[in-house]
Amino acid sequence: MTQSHGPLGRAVPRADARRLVAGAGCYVDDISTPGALHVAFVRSTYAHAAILSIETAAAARMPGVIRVVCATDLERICKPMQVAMPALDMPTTSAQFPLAFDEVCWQGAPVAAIAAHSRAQAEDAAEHVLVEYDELPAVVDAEQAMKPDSPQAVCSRHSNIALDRTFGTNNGAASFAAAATVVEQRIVFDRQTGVSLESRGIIASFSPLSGELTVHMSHQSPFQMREVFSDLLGLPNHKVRVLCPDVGGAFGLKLHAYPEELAVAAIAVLLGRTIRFQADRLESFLSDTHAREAVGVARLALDSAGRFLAIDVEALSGLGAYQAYPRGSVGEGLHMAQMVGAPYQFNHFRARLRAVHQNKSPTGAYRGVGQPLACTLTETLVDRAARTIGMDPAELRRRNYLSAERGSHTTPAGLEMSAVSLHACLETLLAMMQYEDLRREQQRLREQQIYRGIGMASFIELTAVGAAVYGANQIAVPAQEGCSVRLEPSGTVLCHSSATDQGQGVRTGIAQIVAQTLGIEPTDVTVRAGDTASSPVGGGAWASRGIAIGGQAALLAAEDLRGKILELGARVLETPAERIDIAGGTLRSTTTARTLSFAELANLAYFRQHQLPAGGCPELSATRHYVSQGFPYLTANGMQGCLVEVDIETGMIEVLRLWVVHDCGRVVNPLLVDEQIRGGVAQGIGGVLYEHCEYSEGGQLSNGTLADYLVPMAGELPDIEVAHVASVATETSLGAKGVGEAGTIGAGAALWNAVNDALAALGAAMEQQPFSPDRVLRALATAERARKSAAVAAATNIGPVNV
Amino acid sequence: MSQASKSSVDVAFVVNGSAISEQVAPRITLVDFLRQRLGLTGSHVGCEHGVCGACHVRVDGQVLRGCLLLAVQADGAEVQTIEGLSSSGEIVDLQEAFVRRNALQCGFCTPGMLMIAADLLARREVPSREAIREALSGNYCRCTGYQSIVDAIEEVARARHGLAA
Amino acid sequence: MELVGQVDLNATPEVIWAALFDPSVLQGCFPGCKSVERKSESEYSAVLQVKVGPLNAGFNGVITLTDPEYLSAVTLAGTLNGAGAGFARGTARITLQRRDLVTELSYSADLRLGGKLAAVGDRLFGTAVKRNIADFFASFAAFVDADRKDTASCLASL
Amino acid sequence: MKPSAFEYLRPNSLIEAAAMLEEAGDGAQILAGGQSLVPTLSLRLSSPTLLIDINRVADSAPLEHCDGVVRCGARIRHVELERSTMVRQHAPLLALAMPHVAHPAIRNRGTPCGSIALADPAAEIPACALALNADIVLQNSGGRRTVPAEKYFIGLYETARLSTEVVVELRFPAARSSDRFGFAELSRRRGDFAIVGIAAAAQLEDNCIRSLRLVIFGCEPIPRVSAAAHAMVQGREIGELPIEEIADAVAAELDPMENAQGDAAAKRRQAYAMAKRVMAQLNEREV
Repeated sequence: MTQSHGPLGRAVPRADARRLVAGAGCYVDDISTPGALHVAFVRSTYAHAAILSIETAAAARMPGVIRVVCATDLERICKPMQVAMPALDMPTTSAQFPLAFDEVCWQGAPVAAIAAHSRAQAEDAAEHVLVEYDELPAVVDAEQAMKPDSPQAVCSRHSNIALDRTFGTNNGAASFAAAATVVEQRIVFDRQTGVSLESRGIIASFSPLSGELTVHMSHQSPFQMREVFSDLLGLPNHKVRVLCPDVGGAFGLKLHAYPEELAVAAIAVLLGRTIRFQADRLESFLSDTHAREAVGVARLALDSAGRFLAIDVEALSGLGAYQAYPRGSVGEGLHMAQMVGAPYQFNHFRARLRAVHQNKSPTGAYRGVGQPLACTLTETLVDRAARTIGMDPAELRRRNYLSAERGSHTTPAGLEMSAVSLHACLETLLAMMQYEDLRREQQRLREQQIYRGIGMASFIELTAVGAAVYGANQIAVPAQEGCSVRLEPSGTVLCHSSATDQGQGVRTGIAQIVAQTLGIEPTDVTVRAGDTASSPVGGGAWASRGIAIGGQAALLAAEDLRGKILELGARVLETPAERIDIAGGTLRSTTTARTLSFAELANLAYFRQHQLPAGGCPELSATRHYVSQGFPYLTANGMQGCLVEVDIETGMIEVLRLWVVHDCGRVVNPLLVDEQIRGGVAQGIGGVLYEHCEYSEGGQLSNGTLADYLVPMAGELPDIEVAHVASVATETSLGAKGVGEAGTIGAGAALWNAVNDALAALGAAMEQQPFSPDRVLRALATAERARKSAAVAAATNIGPVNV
Repeated sequence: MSQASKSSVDVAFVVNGSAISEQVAPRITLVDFLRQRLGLTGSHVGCEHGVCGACHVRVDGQVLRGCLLLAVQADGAEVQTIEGLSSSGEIVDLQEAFVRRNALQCGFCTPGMLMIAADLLARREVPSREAIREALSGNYCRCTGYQSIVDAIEEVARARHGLAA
Repeated sequence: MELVGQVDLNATPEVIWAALFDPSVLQGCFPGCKSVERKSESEYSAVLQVKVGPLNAGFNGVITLTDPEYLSAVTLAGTLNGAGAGFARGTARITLQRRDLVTELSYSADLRLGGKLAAVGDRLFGTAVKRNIADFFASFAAFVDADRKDTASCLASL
Repeated sequence: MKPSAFEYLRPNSLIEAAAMLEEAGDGAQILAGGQSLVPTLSLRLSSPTLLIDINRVADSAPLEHCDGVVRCGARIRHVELERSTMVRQHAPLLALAMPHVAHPAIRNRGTPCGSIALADPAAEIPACALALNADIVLQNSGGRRTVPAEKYFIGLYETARLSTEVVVELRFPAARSSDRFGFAELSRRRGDFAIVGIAAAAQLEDNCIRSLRLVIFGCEPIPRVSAAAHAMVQGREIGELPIEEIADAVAAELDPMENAQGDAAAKRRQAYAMAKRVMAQLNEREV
């Protein structure tokens, strides 16, 4: 990088925030399409049933209705979605059609679609489509789904088990046998979902004349969706254009292809017109991918000095009826199993993951993808070990962290680890928390029956995932990011990036990188993204890749453009390129002190080539791509702290304070990085304190509104104190790692440990989220009964002993 | 019955200072009417059951959920949306603070947040952070974790009363 | 959702058994029931308007009386579909036990809600539906308890 | 999630509204604040054929204190009670309860009369009406009748109001200077439905309790005055109340609904905690 000061590292506000605070954003539902048809879906009311008949005549006659569409109408137009991951030797999943043919496998699965002049008319008609179901046995609980006698979630499958995989090489049996202490920890995560405030939406227009399909949709990966529509609708992919306007939050759930969006695109092709669909909130709860449903059991062997010897993990991940297309749903389970113990040094590791199908909606990516589960299982296990051997949890961590000097290596679990800064993060966190004072105050309050808990959690984070994951499984997902830059006649720079922005501020970060490289202000750089017709081919947004990979591509493109500017400048200023300075958008010859502004240079290049000295037509644009090679991902790391107070009379938990110390390598924009962390922490806290998709045993989701599915609001969170430890990533010249998922990965674990630290004084512990008041009270009641029966047992022993 | 019941009703009201008069079906909510009939898409629809606050509009000076008021009920009222508050300059300091402190990320909740913030600052001298969080307790944001929004509102409240940030 | 209960009826099993198989009695006793028509010996089609606070939805469906043991037990089952609201499916095993002066009717009912009815929170409807079942058996008891009054006037008084 | 179609009427008086209600029969519903009604229309849980909008009627009583009563007419919004110094002085229990009613934007439009008409088990205003034994004035096409709160709540969403009647006014007895009030509510998040709440009004005579109406709401189908609490405090010095025993008695008396919010044991323990907090408020709360 040329200058040390300059826009890189500055808290630059986001350019597109100006539009959004004026209500001038453009989300999919804001786009006006006169004459378009609106779609409403008829959804399965059963978790598992055969469809005997669908009666659509009455609905078809209702006012405003143009077409009632069933599976058979789309059969010739649209292939089913079917996830295949050969590199994991996982059998191809069952075919999932946009509308169910003869079997529905979860409550809410789309069965028919009504296309009408208004959404209200479509919903009126949907109520008059009569579907006759024959209820089939359903399996809802993941542990039940594993059993051989369990009903099949999808009739055509012979087993619900989609994946049964083991990680780690040497078995730790010897270490467990020789260990001074062995501790075991079990955690259960109910299902959650991303609840982006803007629901999923799509507008699909198909022109029979040109054979072109144009799709506006609220999505994270436009190029992936272009491949999906082209493949499944049988259209050449140069005839498919996907545009992602402003997106109202995504968090992973807008990374997948959904049956509803596929049906809308297919109906556009069927009717040759514009069709639009905006999911309502109940539909979002029923059809957005869910996540986190898992059971984890981990065992840890320690020697007498408290050093970790071996870790053994059993992990179960609930997938739902199908897998999310095209990336599959096993990422959560894979990360959960393989990343247990990631921050720590130990010798033996074994983890077995089983991922099972069940009669619920498919699960998919949600911020952190399994890493919050691995972190929670690990950190609750470490706290339990500290309590068992009577060592302070901070000290036990200090003894067992991977050391910074270790540098990049492969862990016993098979993770490719680069240098970590866990000890630095720990010391910074303890200082921020004033840990010793907190412990003293906790003890003082405990004497007054006020139960506070202090929790901490360390985490490793796989960011900026490279090509190995999807390419190897022949899944058409671009793993690189691209950036094209062009010097404009106004002297500013126009930039097209493949990295998409759902609010993370990636476009601003890229503007800073380009501005720094070209010696101009970020306000002089315009960054556009999210349109497969103009953006370079690239992945979009997932696994915290925006700045780490998209930013690196921008850096390379800007450096190329700088070279071309200097080359033309040298010809015009008749000064060798190396003797020309660039600052403030102006070239200055250090020998002749002549100057040339970017605007003058551009006007010469574009409009007055006749005045240029010989040397060929000037080039003032550049396009570069970047993909991480030689390492599958960039490992970032960090720690979180949490202070809670538990009201043991009502079971209510108040989160008093939250701290985060994070190392995401070079910080391009501290404002955007800290806000990404705070937003992530809020989702992590919600994920343990409040959120779960409640299912009856019959597989009916029973909390499908924002009044019943609880998310943290402004009144439920304290301020979040954020600090950084910056070790620059050596893998890229930019040196930035990902940060988007850091907050979510560690917050739930820190809260879990804080609550169990408070309850430990009463012998209680939480094993399953969410920590609703009645579950806290049940844990306290169980502990009370155990204390009483122990007391009774102790009392009866005294009698005969002194005979 | 003195009035014949109607399936389509004439409504006339003022939106962001300009008078409109339309025929509308009673079932159309005010937020859908503003968005689809008048193209004022700054008010957003997040839940359609009155919980998330993204659809806040000001009706006769009161901030209401635009999804819980029928368009026909706005007859004769003075309606203001985020577009109106923005062009009138009434909330320019709040908008500046939101941008400067990154008190928004995806921006979907932001119009609703700005509406309730303007209402809070109009009613109270300098609200405490606790009072700000209380006022925002009915506005759902999934991106920011709320702190930057509280910071921005607190900063503007203090600035409007000549206090240092 | 299970619900178990029992009620003492001042009537003979014969009277009770006849009432159970009489569609007009079922219609009179189930809250919000608009019509019950016999379709076969043991099958009826029913139309209900269920009104509980915010919920006010129309249901239609099939009620069956199956595996009868004359004068001692029968299973009352129903699948009711609401236009947009979803469905309610339930079965209740009803048993009659002759005591000296009265007949004890006991029921164990299992009920499941589906679709939107289930999805928008059992905070509202879980309790409401249990109450509807309890009301049915209470009004059924009131009906058969009437001291030999003719059936029509009883129904009017419900 | 769009409502199904319905027709719309905007009567000029409450009398006219009642007449319309009676004439239209079963498919008609009154639209006041709409903060509970409109979501159920959008969710298509109910599809009335006619909405009768009473937001422009001329004969709705003002929010005022006269002849020892605090009157609250059909068009009065929650926010008006929340910000009224008259209410804080003459009906302090309502002033204590208002901040717990949903969220600011809902309170700007929702109405106390509407809350009484719906009688949601978790609603604050019905519990306060019962604690103060307010009078509920019902308008039908023929005229008005008044039902005391004690006789108004019957079952889950079932009240003394006939389907042809409109709740047009609430009349809360004004507080005497010696009265004491307490309010506490447990909900997961601010503004959420109450899991369990208690609204209490105590009448004292030279520092002894003459009567205590301690109302539990949220976990039973209807708000209910605790007989146990009244029995245990009657005639006792306000300073020497056995707060924990009273709270135990209140919890033991409870027959809570079991739902997603918790089982009976949890709700009894939570009711115990809320009762203790309210009794403590009665102790130190000087009106």
